[in-house]
Amino acid sequence: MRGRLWSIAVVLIGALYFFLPLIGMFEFSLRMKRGVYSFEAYRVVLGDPHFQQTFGYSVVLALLTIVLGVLIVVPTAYWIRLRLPSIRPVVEFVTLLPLVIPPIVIVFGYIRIYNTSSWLPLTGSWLGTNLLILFGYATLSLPYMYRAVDTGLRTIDVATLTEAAQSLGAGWGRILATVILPNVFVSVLSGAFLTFAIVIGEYVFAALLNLDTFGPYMVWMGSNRAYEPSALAVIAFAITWACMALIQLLTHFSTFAKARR
Amino acid sequence: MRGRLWSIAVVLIGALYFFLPLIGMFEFSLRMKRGVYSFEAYRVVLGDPHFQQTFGYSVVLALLTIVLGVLIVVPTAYWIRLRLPSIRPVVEFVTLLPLVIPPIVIVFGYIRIYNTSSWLPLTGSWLGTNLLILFGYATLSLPYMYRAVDTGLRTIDVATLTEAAQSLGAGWGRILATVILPNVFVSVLSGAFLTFAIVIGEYVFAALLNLDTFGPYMVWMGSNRAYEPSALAVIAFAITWACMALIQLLTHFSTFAKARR
Amino acid sequence: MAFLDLSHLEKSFGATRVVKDFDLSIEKGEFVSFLGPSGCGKTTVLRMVAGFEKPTTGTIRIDGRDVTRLKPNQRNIGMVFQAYALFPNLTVAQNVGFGPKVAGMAKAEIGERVEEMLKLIGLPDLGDRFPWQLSGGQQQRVALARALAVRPQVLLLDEPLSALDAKIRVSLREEIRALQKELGITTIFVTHDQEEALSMSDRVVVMHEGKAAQVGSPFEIYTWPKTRFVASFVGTLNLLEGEVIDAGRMRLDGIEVPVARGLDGRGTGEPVTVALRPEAVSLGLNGSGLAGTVESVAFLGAVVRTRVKLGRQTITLDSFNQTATRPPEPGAPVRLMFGADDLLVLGED
Amino acid sequence: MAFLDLSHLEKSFGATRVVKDFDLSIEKGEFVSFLGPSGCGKTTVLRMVAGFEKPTTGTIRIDGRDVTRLKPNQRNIGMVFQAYALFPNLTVAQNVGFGPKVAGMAKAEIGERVEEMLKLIGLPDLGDRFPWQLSGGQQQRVALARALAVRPQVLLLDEPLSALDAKIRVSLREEIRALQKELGITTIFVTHDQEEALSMSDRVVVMHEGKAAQVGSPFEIYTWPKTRFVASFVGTLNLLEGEVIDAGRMRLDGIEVPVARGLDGRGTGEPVTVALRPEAVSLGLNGSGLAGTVESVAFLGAVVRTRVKLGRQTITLDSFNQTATRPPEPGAPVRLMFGADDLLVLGED
Repeated sequence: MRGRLWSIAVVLIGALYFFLPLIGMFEFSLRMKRGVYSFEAYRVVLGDPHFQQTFGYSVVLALLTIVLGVLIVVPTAYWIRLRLPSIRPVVEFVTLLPLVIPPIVIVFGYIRIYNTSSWLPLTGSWLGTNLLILFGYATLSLPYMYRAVDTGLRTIDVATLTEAAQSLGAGWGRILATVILPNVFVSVLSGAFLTFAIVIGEYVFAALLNLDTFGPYMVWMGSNRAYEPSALAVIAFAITWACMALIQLLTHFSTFAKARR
Repeated sequence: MRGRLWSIAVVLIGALYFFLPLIGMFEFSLRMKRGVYSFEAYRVVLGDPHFQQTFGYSVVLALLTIVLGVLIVVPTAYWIRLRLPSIRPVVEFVTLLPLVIPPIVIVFGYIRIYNTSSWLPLTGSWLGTNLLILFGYATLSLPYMYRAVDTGLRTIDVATLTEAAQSLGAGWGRILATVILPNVFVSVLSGAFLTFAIVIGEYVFAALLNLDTFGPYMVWMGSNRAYEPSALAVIAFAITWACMALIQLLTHFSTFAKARR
Repeated sequence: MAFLDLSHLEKSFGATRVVKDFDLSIEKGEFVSFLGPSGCGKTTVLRMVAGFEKPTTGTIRIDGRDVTRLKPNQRNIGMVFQAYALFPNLTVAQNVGFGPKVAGMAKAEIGERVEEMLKLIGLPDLGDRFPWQLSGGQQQRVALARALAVRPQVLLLDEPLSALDAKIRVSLREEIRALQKELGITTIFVTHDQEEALSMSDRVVVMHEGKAAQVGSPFEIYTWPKTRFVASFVGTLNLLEGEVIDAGRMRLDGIEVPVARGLDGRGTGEPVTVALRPEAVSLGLNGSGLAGTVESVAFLGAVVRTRVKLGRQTITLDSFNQTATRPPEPGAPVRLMFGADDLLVLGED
Repeated sequence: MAFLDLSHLEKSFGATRVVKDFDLSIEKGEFVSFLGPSGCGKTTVLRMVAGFEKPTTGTIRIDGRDVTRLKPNQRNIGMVFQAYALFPNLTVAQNVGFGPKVAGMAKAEIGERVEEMLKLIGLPDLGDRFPWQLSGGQQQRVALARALAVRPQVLLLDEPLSALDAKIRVSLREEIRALQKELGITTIFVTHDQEEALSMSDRVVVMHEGKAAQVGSPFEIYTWPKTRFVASFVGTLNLLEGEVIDAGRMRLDGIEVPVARGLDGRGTGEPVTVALRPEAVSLGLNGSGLAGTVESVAFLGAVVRTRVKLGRQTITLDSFNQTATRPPEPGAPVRLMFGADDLLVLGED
């Protein structure tokens, strides 16, 4: 009984915070045509070449960020668990930094150090700027990616599995590919989806580096149109929701998850 | 040897990402007076009444957010661990939402549902807008606060300690105050510092709700001045760094942490 | 009326009845063990006495007072957990003083009580330590002191020794028993370890599938188990198939053997299963007894476990390792001897 | 030369020497146990043989080949871990086939090998299961099959039974021993459980503080322990103080008793400590023997443990529970008997 009360309270708070605003926004986004509900605003937004362009750009950036993140994080996290458990607190500290240093500060720093008159003038060229934002996003996603992979590694006995594989004749490459990666695959995916959602919605980096991604497009729409921003927000929410649902699905229905129950 | 190589690599990546930009920025912030290094930019910034006002505002907001967060999260997390472990995945899912829903979407939704013509016109009054941003920030900090507290609760045997206290005659209030809270205090603090750092640097919420907090002030400075923004960034970084250092210190030197080694 | 009285206790979780019609009366000062495999309901009964679970039906009376519906913090019960469950943020003295403080005792009085309790458990100087500075055995003793500090009417011990090392386990069980006798406190001890239950208790309740399979003194439980479950859970066992001759004899592998009890009322020629403890069988190398062949010999330390093939059946027998004589070799012919008292005719579960 | 040869092995972690000048020769097909408390270095020696730790000094030879500097995946060694360590993402068959696949065997051949191995461990039908669908005992048997599938020269078992339930532990140790004998594979078994080491091994190495305290057959280790550490770690023990009379006799609590061995070279009147196994002492209610008083009686099931006060000393004695006779009561006068062979004069550690 008391448990039920709490469940209701949790659902209510969730509703007040997330769902009520969403529903209101959704309802509003349908009212572009006077007097009737229609998906007119969505048609307009999805048909806007600027939307397609910025959204596509952000998707590509997100995918590249994920690849970069996986390549950096998985071997690092594995090696640290296996051989350098003593430096784990240090690494955890480093990966937490992007959470607490405001993105504004990071971007200011980037612009300052990699500007056109610096020793590495990244902001001067199209490629450079894109590299810069890619690294920036990889930094932003570091906490989530590292946590996800590290949590995944925690559920298996990294040291013993590695030794078992070694005693059966396997070398490092095979161990990483056939023993470690398959067992943290779900964790990597969940980190990847979080990264995807974050990069798609990111505003400050893109705006200050003058890049035409989805975040600035949303804000621009928000200050210049009436119904389209709501439609956009609903679309953005749907994307992130889909990502989250995928994470949950993967976690729940993977064979490995069952093993842990 | 291999371990050392990796340590160096980690430090290098960290440096490239965080410290190099910071050092560059710090160096630049000292060059306001032509020809000599000075703290002139800091003097100007710290003396700016607008700085003092926005910063103070943000600090108050951050502290209120922390109080609100602790009041919501600690009893919830405790009760869920104790009596409703089955709904833990649901709650974890809810607390993850603010991470992946872009703040822009949340704010759009808030503005839409709580605008002056709605059933709850929060954005119409000074108090309402501040309440709104407070709840918004509490939402933003939810993932960190919940994770921190839940991690803290994981290190103690909540169910057995509760039963032990009950069998010794203690009621719920006493159990929460003398058994649970002291044992998750460090975790609560670390969640609080993270929240503090995030609220101090937040931009999107404040800008879209037209509130004059520290985030918009930093961005405004960034686009209108030369040396001051660097000084500001260094200050912001120093604050967050201090927060992080405090978390580490507390975690390392608390008596309870020792017990777990 | 008994001091602690459990009558018709039942507990269901959803559709599963984990405790079924459980009755037990415990006298003041008695030490009673609940012994059984995991899932037999022994911990659930204990938790109902403590108040952590509400019985589906039935009543619990302590000293005549019905406590069935009371909350755990209103029952005046001391509980010790498997996981020690000391408050990690409090010192040993504060842990022990927690109960008296909750009860509203004066500060000086609490101090005296704590000192008394720490002396009782033999750790008078460790009051200022934190739990993590103590060994497992010390922690569990502090947990015991904490439970006793409120002068509870009943002491409940939920597998308090199973997290400890073998040697400490043995010494602590003797300490607990001595303390319990000294204080004369009514105690329920839950365990899955037969040696603990047998060595510590006044009475043992062997539990099986939510019911009390047998209640009796350790000697009775071990020597005259009532059901096949009790016989096989408490100690190891040989099960032998044979047929009844008359009330005092049966035929085992073609040889007539006397049986002291349990055959009354069975017809001649009826097949019967008897149980035989490995330590009740001894080897007579020459002479009378059942003839068999040594199948294997395992040296376990103090005990040598010999398997002997006896017609179609295999009998395990335990004997002490004797310095002077090496154990027999596999393949050697031997003769087995046991008494008429040692053959247990078992009832159904 | 022996099949597996460890000579002058040493291993230090920082300033701590955990293995000190360790020598051991193991014959082909031998089953050797390393027995000792945690921290005695037994696991470190095993891990050096496996290649997971590099010896600080010393050499390891397998079949004459120096493998000291080889990596673990170049040694052709099978290893079974306490935590099973099956690959959770692979089926049982894939787990068992992992080694052969790494070795580059053809697919059909791998299939045959896997089938053979699963038959060997008695789980021929579980090839398609995942590890989490198996019980602990089954998982450990699969881990054994996986280790054996590469036809290793040496099989290393690192406390493979300690994560299992008591009953499964006993049956699995018999299975492992039978399999080892059938395959004739040279095996090192690390354990802290004396019963496991004594019941399974051809030879036991009792380790203490990084050194081999005694190497011998289980019977030798138990019956003639060389040092006080071995005597007290393997089995329980009474330690008695007395003084030497001559090479064949000593005075114990004022009474002269014969001692079979160990007193040569000691002077008359010299104080001496002798050890006596509890099961070597028997009660003679009337008649000869040392006179004492029963102090306490603990009923442990098959065994009744009696403490007898004997002058200033207390002797523990174990006897089997006998259905016909109740154990003696505390306070009863008794007489203790033991043989000259049973008194062990112990060397220093």
